[in-house]
Amino acid sequence: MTDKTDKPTAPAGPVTHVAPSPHVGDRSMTTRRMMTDVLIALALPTIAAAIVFRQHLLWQLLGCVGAAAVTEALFAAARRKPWSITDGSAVVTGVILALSLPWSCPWYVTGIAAVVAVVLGKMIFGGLGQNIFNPAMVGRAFVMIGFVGAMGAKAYVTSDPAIDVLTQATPMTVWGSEEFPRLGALFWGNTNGSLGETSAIACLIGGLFLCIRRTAAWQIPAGVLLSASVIASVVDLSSGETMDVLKHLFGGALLFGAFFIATDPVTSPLTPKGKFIFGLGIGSLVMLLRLLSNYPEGVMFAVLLMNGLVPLINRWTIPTPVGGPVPVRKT
Amino acid sequence: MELVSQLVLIAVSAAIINNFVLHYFVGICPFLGVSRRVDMAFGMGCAVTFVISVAALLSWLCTEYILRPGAPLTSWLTGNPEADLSILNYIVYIFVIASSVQLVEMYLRKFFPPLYKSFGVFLPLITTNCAILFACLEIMKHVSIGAGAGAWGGGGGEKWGLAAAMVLAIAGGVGFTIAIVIMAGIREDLDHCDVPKPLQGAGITLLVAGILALAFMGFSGVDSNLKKAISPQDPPAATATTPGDPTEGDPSP
Amino acid sequence: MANDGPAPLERFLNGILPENPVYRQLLGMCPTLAVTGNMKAAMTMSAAVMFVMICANLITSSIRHLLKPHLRILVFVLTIATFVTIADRVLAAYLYQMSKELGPYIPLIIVNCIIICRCEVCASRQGLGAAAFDAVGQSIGFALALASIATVREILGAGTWFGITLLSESWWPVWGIMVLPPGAFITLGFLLGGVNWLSMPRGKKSAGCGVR
Amino acid sequence: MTLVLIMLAAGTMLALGALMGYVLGWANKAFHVVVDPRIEQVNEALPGANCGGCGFVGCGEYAEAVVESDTAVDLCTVGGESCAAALAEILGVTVEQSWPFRPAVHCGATYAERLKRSDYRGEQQCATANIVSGVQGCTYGCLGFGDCDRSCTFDAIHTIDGLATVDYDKCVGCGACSKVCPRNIISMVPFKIEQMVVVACANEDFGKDVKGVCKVGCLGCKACARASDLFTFTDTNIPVIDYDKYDPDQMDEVEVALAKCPMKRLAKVGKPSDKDIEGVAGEDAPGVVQVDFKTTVDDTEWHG
Amino acid sequence: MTVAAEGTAKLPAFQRGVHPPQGKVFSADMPIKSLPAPPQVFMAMLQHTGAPCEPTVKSKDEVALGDVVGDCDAFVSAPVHASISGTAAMASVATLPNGRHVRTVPIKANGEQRTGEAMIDDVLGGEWSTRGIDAIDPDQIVTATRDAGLVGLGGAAFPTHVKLTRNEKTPIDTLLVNGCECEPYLTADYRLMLEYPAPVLAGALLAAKAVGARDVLIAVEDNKPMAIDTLRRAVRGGEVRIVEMKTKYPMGGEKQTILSALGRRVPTGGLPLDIGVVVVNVGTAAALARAVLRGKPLTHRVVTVTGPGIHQPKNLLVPIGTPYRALIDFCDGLTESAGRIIAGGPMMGFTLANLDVPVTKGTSGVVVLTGREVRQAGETQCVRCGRCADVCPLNLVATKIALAARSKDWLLAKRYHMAACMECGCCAYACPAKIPLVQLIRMGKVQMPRE
Amino acid sequence: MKDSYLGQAWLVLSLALVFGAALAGVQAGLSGRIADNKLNETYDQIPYLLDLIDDDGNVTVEITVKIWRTPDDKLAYQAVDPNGQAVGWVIKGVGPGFQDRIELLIGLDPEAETITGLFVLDQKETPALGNRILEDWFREQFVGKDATKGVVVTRASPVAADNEVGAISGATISSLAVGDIVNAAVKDFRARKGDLELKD
Repeated sequence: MTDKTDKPTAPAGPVTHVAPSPHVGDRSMTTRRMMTDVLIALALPTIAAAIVFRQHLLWQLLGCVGAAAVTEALFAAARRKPWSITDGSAVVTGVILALSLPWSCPWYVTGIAAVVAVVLGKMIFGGLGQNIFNPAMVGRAFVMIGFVGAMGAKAYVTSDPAIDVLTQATPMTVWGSEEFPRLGALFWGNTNGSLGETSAIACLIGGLFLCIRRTAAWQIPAGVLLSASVIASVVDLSSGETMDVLKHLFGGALLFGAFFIATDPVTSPLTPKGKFIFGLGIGSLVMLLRLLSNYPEGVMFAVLLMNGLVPLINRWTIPTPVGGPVPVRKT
Repeated sequence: MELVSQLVLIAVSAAIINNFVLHYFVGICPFLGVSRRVDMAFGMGCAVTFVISVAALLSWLCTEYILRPGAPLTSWLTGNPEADLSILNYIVYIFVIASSVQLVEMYLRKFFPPLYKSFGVFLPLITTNCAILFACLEIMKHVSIGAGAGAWGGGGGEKWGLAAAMVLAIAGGVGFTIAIVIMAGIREDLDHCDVPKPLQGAGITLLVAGILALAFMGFSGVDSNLKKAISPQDPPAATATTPGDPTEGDPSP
Repeated sequence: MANDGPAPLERFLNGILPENPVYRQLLGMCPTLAVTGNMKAAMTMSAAVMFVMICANLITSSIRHLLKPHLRILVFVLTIATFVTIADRVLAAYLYQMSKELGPYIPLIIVNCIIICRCEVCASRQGLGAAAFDAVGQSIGFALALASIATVREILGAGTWFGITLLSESWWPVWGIMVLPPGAFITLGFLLGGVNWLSMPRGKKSAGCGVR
Repeated sequence: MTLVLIMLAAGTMLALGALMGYVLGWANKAFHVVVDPRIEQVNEALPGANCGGCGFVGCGEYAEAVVESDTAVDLCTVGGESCAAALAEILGVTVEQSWPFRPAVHCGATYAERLKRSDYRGEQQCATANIVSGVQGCTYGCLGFGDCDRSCTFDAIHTIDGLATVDYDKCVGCGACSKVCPRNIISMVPFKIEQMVVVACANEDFGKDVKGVCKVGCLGCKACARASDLFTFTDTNIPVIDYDKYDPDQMDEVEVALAKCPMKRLAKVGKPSDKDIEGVAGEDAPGVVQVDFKTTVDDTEWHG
Repeated sequence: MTVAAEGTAKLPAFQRGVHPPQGKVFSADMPIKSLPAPPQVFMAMLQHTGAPCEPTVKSKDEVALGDVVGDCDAFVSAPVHASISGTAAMASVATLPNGRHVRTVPIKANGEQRTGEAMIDDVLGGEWSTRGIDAIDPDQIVTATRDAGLVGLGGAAFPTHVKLTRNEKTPIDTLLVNGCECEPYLTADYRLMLEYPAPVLAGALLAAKAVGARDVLIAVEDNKPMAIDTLRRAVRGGEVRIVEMKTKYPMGGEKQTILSALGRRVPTGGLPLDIGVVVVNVGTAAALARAVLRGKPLTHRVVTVTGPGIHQPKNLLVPIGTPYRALIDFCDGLTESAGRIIAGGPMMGFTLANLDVPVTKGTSGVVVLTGREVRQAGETQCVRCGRCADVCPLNLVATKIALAARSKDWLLAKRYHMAACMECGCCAYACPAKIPLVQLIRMGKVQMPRE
Repeated sequence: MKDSYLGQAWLVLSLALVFGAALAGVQAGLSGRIADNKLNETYDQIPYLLDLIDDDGNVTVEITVKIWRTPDDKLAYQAVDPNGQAVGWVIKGVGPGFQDRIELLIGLDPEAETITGLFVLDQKETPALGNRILEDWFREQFVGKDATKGVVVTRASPVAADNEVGAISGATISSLAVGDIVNAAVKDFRARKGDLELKD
């Protein structure tokens, strides 16, 4: 259908390509950008941890990130799949894992946690975006159960007070006793605990940043905090204590978990409603485990348990299309 | 009240904390085989729960009246109050299970063909589902011998009545259903994931089960602490402590 | 179809790898996961399974012409349960600690799918010799599978093998998780993947390594 | 004491056995459902590949269909004749011999021979590329993203140089590739002899339009039709082969047509097994294979 | 009825949706010009939703402007008219931008062609008296519409007479004229409303008369204040209400327009008719006025040729069937940086590789984007962030549908209501992983086996 | 019809008969040994629990064991020396540990006022941590504690009070569980001692 009368401009012009619609995209948000956001938000708890734990933080951070990146690269090479550190997932996993470990974690435990996080938590499901469980929490749970000695309460405490908070027990292990730190210490982070969780204010600001950037869905932390505070209040009312709600919220890993661990988009539900249910579930489980289980803290288990339920939550929260469900076509 | 709290504890323990599948490894075959689709898994869970209840009822009756040492029927027949037929335990249980499964299967095939069709080949598998025999054995342990027989303190040895046996069976079945439905949900999602080829199918299912078992370990102690919460005065505590006290446990996430 | 089955020797070898009950047929998973925390328990279990399987196969094979379809399963479980009870009592009498450790998993051999499956598939259609060889092959395959898992779990989890210390606790931190339920699932998952991976290039059909 | 125990145990078992035996016996009768034992037999005779080539979800469903609803016994292409014969034996019907069907790709242009290819950005599948127009000039020809390749469970079709190419040694004729092709250019043709003639082009446009988009496309010159009445033209510019008329013993005319085709778009393809060939000696051919060369887009609702 | 007072308060927009960059500056100030008749046009026989037409002319037949060249007996169909005078050639098959094979009748121009101002005057200019509309018989309007080959000019190209035909079961109370033009870059409707409000209003009233609607609304997005002003001035004292809509994509989708303007939901799989509303595009309204009041068929339409990749963006009155090449050449051709030529808007349009395909009745614009505008980031793994669900105006979960389509899991696709998707492109626009969600869903809809 | 049903089942019936009898035979042959095993498990520990072993591992006092029981089947083993003098009691205590049940044997002096020994019969605590309750140093802490007051498990080290027992560092729950079980069992036993009657 060529026509000789055409001016030569168009055919001799630029090389165009074909592609499906839509032809414009929101360039402000990419998965890499999301990962960067998470890292920026994690910077605050990291800095807080650096202030409290000093060099211990550095070793855990290097160990986790390094081991995670190397493992991911090796696994990708073994499967002959492209891999790039710039997708950020190995780094995010490594940082979250490091921030959830005790400062004294021996090198082999750190390494095993990172390797397990990447292999068992992510790569066997097909890599980024396909895992069911939060990789960092899988790694942590593995060493938690596997090396209780290196991960249990005594791993946090030392009698050698080079860093003064390290002589205290972690808040959740001394729940209800005299040793429980003041709220102010919990708020600013001047307490013992896993590296990243001590400072409530750092977790709050970092988390709010994520929510405002919409990298994290606000429904998840909202659900977690709501259900946790409701349960804590009920327990308060029955016990007569009054500040327990704040202690529950600021103590332990609840804030860190709610804002940084539970909000991992890969392992949380798709729809806003599902996300809120997911958050409620985590909050309730955390309180259940804190109050009743043999473990003083339950964020890790709660997240893993709810991760397992995500496919079912997704299934139960399929939104109805505007205008109602698709009618069954008669033939 | 005592009975109610006992039943609650048995139920919570069997359904969640010491989940049949994830803690005792019973019922793994259907757990691997019938966990591809959520609806199918749920059906299987219901079938198991039903059969397990029937089997528990029958085996409790057999154990209580015939098999346990000093069972009334046996003693009366032999005139010996110590007569012990517990050697027949296993054979009787499996006999009961096999027949009742087969009966259910025939019944379903006749009267509910769609249900029968959707279970397909898995109904006969229930016969060989360890979960059911396991429930019977647990009941036997508590009925004929009594766990921790002869022990002092509140730590065990209570003989179970029919109610406890049934609660264990049903809760065990529910626990199985929970585990298999969660697994089916995950496996439906895994259909769209790029799982390494050697791990596809059973491999990844086992690994996911491993992670789930890890997660379920978080519940350890909920039963005994719940017991303390329900009846706080019961055993004298070695120290005045609250549940979340210093422990080998995990102080954070 | 009954006549042109594989030769007895082939049946024997089949059980060991090509039709390994655990890795290939995914049968008998409950004991595979439950008793592989250490080698002693695993091997005791294997021995018990072997005893029961051989006896059950022989009996089934010898009464194979008398079976009625609707009572077939009943006969199988009756036979198996009898031998399991015998094995259980013998263990309790002569290996009391082991029998305590294995707990309910010895009686659970009754519902071990391997045995019922072999009764169904092989023994009820074959002569005594074939059934015996099949039983031995399958139970050796089962034992090998259990041994492989138990080896990994015991060495990593306790630093020992058959109770003999291989890795001293002074420098080897034991992986407590390996002797707990998650360790069992994870070990078997990876071993299964490994076996599939090793046998992948040879057979095209291994692609669907799923459960039937 | 021991004797009493033994007696008691035996007695208990006897009672239990009698009870269960009786109940099951009764149930067997009372709940009896007539299940055709042949279903089981058919299932065993099928290869169990669950490839879906027969059009059913799996071998099990096909077995049921064969026994219960008079479905043809020769639909299993994987099991082939022996399987069909076995099924026929079970069902007591005589199997009607059928020709082995094998896929033929109605396009013969590699990337180099296709003109006006554009840089395509999007999901790299034929089915998706097909709904973006202009991936290449020819809107009929092979897209080369390998949907057929991926659909084949037998590793028998490969995309080489952007062209789907069948490996007839491995192909069992299950037809998955032909179903998956969004441009309908893979058809199942009956194999009468070792090498069948097919038209390796699907472009129905006028010769001059074809020339604009493909170096080797069929121009619709009708030279083949003039040489042999095997080739006919209907309302499109592409010859249709009437396999009814195809006679393996009288290939002279066809050879002439092949020689005369200016674009060499008449291709000999394939090689079914000797057994397949022998099996159909002297049978009637299954007929015309009319391929519907339209893209799946043509069936969709209009979009501006 | 006073108009100005009403509609000043903006109506609440539909939920979710996106805000892509507008890009309307390129051509918003370009008055509509007439494209000189090209040497050859290609009249596609299927330019509408429904049954394709059969050519009614043979090769070498002489046809005049407005002569029927293709027709079909089916109800849901519309005839095709020659857009220039000339000689018909042999019908051939063309592949339209949507990938569909369609028969076309080429017409070679001969003799004098009407063009330039005269053509614009004929199509849009002059007096459009709304007096006497009340006297027109509704059936007459429908017949005139059918004969003029009128289809929706907004994009979906649904035959207009089908919409206008009265149905006892579903009485229509509202006629909504859609002037939202939410697609970025496109300004054809905007220029039409700004320069020629009279035919739009006349068409609106005619359509309302045809369907028996009491309410007549013209919905315009608030990013076109001048068009709103012009229309308000034009309707002063009339019965037409101008409603100002929030600017949000896809406000122009009829389901979203109705939801935002009237608060009613069109049932999934249904039509606006089901809830008593008829929606026509402003271009359609103008063409309707022309068809009924002047008796002229649909032969020309306004097309925006715009984008950073075109030298001289313009709004053109184009004979339907003109090859795209002629439009682009008339706008001084592509710039060196041009990377993607799109028939339609950038959200829902189709790329063009072959510029020799013809403009159809549904073509609202040609947008030429450069490498800068088109997305460059490569596809990454879905991280299940749920953004696609956050922006879907229909409340669907695009990622699940798309991944189900990719792995051909039709059960899952159905569970997530794949068939309800209208392919507006919001999900793919928002997707941080740059997954071609819309393409996958379209593929799924095409491939899903129909029961 | 009835006959035919049972007739079909003749194989099951005869097998049931044979197997039932065979099993009973096995039971008859082995039950004594199994019962002995169970008893010996406890008996073997009695000298250790009652501190009747000298440094060379020899039993210093020849004892016989009397079994007492309450009407609700709680058992107590009383060790009696050749003179018929009671040497001490051994009782069993069971309770929840960190993971699963812990079964203990507790040795008491004849008046049940002092704990003379502790033995862990069965436990499934965390390896390398909770299962350190098996270690001698931990168990020996209980020896000599006043049974009337009950032990208190503490994390403080060294232990301050008489009746305090040092917990295993990092395994407080398991340690506490042991303490709880001991206290409960001892308290129960002391309260119900009067109900005991000698088993034949």
